[in-house]
Amino acid sequence: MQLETGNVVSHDSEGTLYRVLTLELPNISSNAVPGQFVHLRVSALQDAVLRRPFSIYRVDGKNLSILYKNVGRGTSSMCTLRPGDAVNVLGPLGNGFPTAVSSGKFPVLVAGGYGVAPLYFLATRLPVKGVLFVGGARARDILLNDRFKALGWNVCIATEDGSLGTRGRVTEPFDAWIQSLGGDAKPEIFACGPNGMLKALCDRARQGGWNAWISLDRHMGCGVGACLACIQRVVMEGQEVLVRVCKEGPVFESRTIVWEDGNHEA
Amino acid sequence: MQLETGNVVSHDSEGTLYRVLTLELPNISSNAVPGQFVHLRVSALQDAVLRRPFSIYRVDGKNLSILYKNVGRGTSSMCTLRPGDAVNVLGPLGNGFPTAVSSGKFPVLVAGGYGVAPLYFLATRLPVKGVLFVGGARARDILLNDRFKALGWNVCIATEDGSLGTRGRVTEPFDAWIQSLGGDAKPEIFACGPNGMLKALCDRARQGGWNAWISLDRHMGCGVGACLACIQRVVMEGQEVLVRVCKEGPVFESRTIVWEDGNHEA
Amino acid sequence: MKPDLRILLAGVPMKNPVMVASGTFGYGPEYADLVNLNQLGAIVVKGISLEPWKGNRTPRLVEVPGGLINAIGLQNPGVNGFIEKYMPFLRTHDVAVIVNIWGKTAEEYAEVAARFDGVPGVHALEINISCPNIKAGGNAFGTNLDATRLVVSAVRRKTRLPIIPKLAPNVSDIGAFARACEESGADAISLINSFPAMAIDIETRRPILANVTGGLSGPAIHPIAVKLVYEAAKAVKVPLVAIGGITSAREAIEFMIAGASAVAVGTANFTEPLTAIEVIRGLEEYLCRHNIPNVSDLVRSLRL
Amino acid sequence: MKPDLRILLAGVPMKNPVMVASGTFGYGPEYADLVNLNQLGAIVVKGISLEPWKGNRTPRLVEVPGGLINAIGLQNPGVNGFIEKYMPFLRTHDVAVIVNIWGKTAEEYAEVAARFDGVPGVHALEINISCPNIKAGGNAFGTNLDATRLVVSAVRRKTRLPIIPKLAPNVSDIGAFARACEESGADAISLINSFPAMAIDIETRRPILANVTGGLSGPAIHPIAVKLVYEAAKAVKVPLVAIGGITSAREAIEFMIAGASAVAVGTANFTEPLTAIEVIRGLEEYLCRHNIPNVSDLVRSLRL
Ligand SMILES: Cc1cc2nc3c(=O)[nH]c(=O)nc-3n(C[C@H](O)[C@H](O)[C@H](O)COP(=O)(O)OP(=O)(O)OC[C@H]3O[C@@H](n4cnc5c(N)ncnc54)[C@H](O)[C@@H]3O)c2cc1C
Ligand SMILES: Cc1cc2nc3c(=O)[nH]c(=O)nc-3n(C[C@H](O)[C@H](O)[C@H](O)COP(=O)(O)OP(=O)(O)OC[C@H]3O[C@@H](n4cnc5c(N)ncnc54)[C@H](O)[C@@H]3O)c2cc1C
Ligand SMILES: Cc1cc2nc3c(=O)[nH]c(=O)nc-3n(C[C@H](O)[C@H](O)[C@H](O)COP(=O)(O)O)c2cc1C
Ligand SMILES: Cc1cc2nc3c(=O)[nH]c(=O)nc-3n(C[C@H](O)[C@H](O)[C@H](O)COP(=O)(O)O)c2cc1C
Ligand code: FES
Ligand code: FES
Repeated sequence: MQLETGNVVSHDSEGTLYRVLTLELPNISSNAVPGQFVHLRVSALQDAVLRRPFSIYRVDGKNLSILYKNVGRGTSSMCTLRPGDAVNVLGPLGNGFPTAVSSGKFPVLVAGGYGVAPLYFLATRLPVKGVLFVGGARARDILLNDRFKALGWNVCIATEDGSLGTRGRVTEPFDAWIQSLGGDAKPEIFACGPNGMLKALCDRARQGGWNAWISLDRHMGCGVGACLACIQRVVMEGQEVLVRVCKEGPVFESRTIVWEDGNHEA
Repeated sequence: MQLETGNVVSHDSEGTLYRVLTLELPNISSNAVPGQFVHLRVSALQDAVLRRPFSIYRVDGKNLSILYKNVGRGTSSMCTLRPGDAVNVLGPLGNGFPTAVSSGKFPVLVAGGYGVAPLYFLATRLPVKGVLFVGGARARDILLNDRFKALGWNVCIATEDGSLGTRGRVTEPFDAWIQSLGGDAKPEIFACGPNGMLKALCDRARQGGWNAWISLDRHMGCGVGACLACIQRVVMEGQEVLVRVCKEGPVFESRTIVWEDGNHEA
Repeated sequence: MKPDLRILLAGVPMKNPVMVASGTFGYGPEYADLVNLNQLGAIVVKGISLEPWKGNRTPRLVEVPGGLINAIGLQNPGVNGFIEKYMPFLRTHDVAVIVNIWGKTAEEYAEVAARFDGVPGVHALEINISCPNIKAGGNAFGTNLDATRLVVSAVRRKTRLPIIPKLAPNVSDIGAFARACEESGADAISLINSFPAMAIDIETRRPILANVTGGLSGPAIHPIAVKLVYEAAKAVKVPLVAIGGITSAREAIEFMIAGASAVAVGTANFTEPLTAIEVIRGLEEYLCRHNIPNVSDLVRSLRL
Repeated sequence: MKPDLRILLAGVPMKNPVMVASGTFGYGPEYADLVNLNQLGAIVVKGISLEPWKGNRTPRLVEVPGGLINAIGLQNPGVNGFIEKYMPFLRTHDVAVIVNIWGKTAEEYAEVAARFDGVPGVHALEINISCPNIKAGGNAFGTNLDATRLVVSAVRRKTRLPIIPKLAPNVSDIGAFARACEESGADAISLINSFPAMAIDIETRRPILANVTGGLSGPAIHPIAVKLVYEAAKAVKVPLVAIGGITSAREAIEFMIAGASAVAVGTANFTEPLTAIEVIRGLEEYLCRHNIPNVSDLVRSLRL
């Protein structure tokens, strides 16, 4: 974990809703593993006391990219960053995905929204290629599918309005595909996306007895384990304990997670 | 008084310490008189609740200029304004200088620091030309002298380090000049600058029995007379009363002002 | 559907629940070139005392992150001066006028209130027992339950106008103060006044304000005010007027959900004189979007 | 001239008067990759109770203009868990360790204090009687003079360690609370804890925090804290540790001029983990520039 100030190398649109921000961060880049995140200080937002967390999307030599969507105050003022501007970054943070796949298992990535970002980084590092299921409300919410294909991955798209891929939730093509494999489906699942999607996947993983590594999105304070803002209930050695998503996570094996009813975080 | 959002037309350096910001503000410009000021919202300063007051330096058709120095948070983020950026302005505010000179009187302007700005606007509107005394710490604090000369005004400079004009305070050449006129000096003084300078001038005006119109710099809240932050003690009809520098001022006839010892505003 | 923004606050009909707060809008004429006063719910004028009052020395104001500290010290032209100079202007407008009053003793408060009884165009009195910037009266009353009761009931006896005590934020149990006001005959309660605060110039090691301390207002205090309004709403039935850090409809709506029947815009008038007008527009838009027919349906609608 | 930054606070020698505040710096290891702990005046660890405590549900934190509202609810591994897990790490550093403690009753506070008595590496106890986020104890103690006395004297009887009660900001007379602590045996007093506050999601009309209310911290509360430190300094002789909205040396220096012997950096650790280090550097630079040989010369140096 390091604090590093890096200049903006490039800042481009990705589809209509997302942007890719690439920063020169040699130290953080050289230590980053897929599933980790960076905590970015939005300096134009003078009255902001919190950094903003973003998954690491790509690492290319000294350069580190994130893929983000403008959803609020911080991300909206990030949009004004121009090449050459300096950004202060804390990272790499969190545990990351396992980058080995147990023998005989087949990597299956499941993504919603910005969830493609850490999974893309993972896809570049996994020793075996597999399939990506990616879902969204409409065609414009589906990102990076060409890049995954270019890496040699199969891509399966679902949109709720049917404007791209199958119509419906991403779990539908996923289920169909698992069924098509019959009883000996041995997927190793890696997922990042909205809570509803993650929960649905966890149920399936539990039933199927598969490993599913899911990355949680939780509102964060410090990002380093100091403030206890980002707590998640998990079961460890039969005991329910509280862990910090920023430190022990953001990636958890799905069967350890205790999903709470009425957890206010959507 | 109006609220108007105008685009930056130009934003240039003036000497090494000052900048001229020109905004397209047709409504405010058409009503402005010399000595009035505008109250500018520094939108990049998100945590600022107060506007910043600046004297009107020039009006040129629809365009209004201010001349300012970077001295703090607000002015420092104003420095980043670029042509085309929008700025919200409240103005014109305050009373302004009288723009007539009593017959037989001779207009004398005395300026320190940004004080040249309202006096330049005044010089462009006065029916008679006169002399400008301008003082500062060093040569780089002396502004606009060429512009005053171009208008046909005499300019007399004093710097404390002697790097331009006479060495010393601006009151020294002023006193010398008054003396050189003998007993029948009939100056009508217009001044804007640091309190010390204004106070020294007021003493002289009182002794000489001259009119001196001085523009005060006071920390302001609303700028329109509502908050009572900018109070000045003055004598009106023999009575000491409190007036608002933003509304009844910023220009006062020097003999009405009650200078307070230990007034914390420098 | 056009939502109904009208309210009846302490018996005073208003076009909408958005007022401008005492001390931040002068006596009405100051902003009249910019703001159509007839569009406001009410104007709360700067605090008035029995006799003219000079207030504190300058500097009286300092900006801090997210707010400002003021120590105006309640400068005002006195009851008579105010009525002569400003009431004729205010009466030409179709807007509720609430006069903020203060005194150095309970008797003075009562006397000021009595003078306003029957003055045409005055709709209600806001009783400032919470000014952090004067030695006698002010915050010293508003942080003491007995003094609060004393002042409010003294005023109650001397006027038939609706009375709205204005609470201090620097208390541990705002509910107790709200109850004391309600029991002493308040028709509504407003909160909060600015928060006792201080800034020091580290180069000179002197207080920045001539008065040494002052009152913090602006966005910085909004989350504190929301909590206090929420607590006060649990304690009393009379309507609340919420004040503190409103810059847009969002903060006003938060206040109403927490328990306020009306709100007042203070410091934001300095930043953007049209804030109150924008709050009214934003509130209307919000009610439309959420299909809420009447603005009062928003009041105390927090979902727990 | 290199100014002397060293202080002796409540008998604890420190390299400088700049600490990190409880709950914002974990137990030490969390920021150790970034911050050289040996450079700090002291580390105040997250609040510890007798038994492990789970704290509140999430969301526990929300950003507001100029600050954040937290309702962590004092989650912690309990005395034993803390001593086992973190003290070995902390003991490897050359930095004063102050343990922040809390309980649901005065007896629990005293019992926690007793357990720390004699634990190697623990230099002092900060007694949190001001947490706004728990039902029993916390702010309820810190806003009641009798309860404050009860807790502080109970702790005093059970430990030989220096004790530093931490005051709540939401009181009318901070001086009275400071005096109560001093009289009950406090060696120093720290102030302020976060300010009771609340934020509401206007779209869902629900409180944003699962705990409904929380505590406001960050730059927004700094001017309030300066005023409270100034008042407390007038009331007591024991040294004060000032907390609230420090983001740079400027705010820390303001606190010291107002009356604090030391300061602690809280929320700013999240924004910029090196804040405390920068405050130390800035303080040194300021002392140099003003020819102040000893940092203690700055304390209570306000010019009126
Ligand atoms: C581990 C992790 C990885 C993430 N990776 C990405 C990514 O790769 N791309 C991307 O677009 N987004 C990502 N997010 C979500 C991203 O952090 C939020 O969209 C962002 O913080 C919103 O900030 P804002 O100021 O624009 O929104 P506002 O709503 O104005 O923010 C207010 C506060 O809420 C927090 N917040 C708001 N939304 C979220 C959220 N969804 N998750 C966490 N905190 C939130 C902000 O950090 C801030 O503290 C990630 C979140 C986490 C926890
Ligand atoms: C009527 C009037 C006309 C002015 N005309 C000019 C001008 O033409 N050119 C120019 O360069 N400056 C002028 N000033 C001063 C100018 O307003 C300040 O330099 C400016 O507000 C500093 O803002 P800041 O945020 O950079 O400084 P900061 O010190 O960060 O400001 C903090 C607060 O103090 C106030 N403040 C600081 N310095 C002054 C000051 N000298 N006078 C009033 N308020 C101050 C700011 O407005 C703000 O509210 C004028 C002031 C007044 C009252
Ligand atoms: C400059 C100024 C003057 C004020 N004068 C008064 C006053 O005379 N009487 C009063 O009750 N409140 C006064 N207040 C307090 C405001 O009415 C309001 O309660 C406070 O500022 C909080 O609201 P805000 O955050 O929207 O400003 C004053 C506030 C400011 C900033
Ligand atoms: C996330 C968080 C957790 C906190 N936990 C504690 C705690 O356990 N005990 C305590 O006494 N204060 C706690 N505090 C209060 C801080 O120590 C400090 O008093 C307060 O945040 C004000 O300082 P600041 O404005 O610099 O943050 C906590 C504050 C925050 C933001
Ligand atoms: S964000 Fe602070 S502990 Fe996780
Ligand atoms: S600045 Fe508000 S009255 Fe002058």
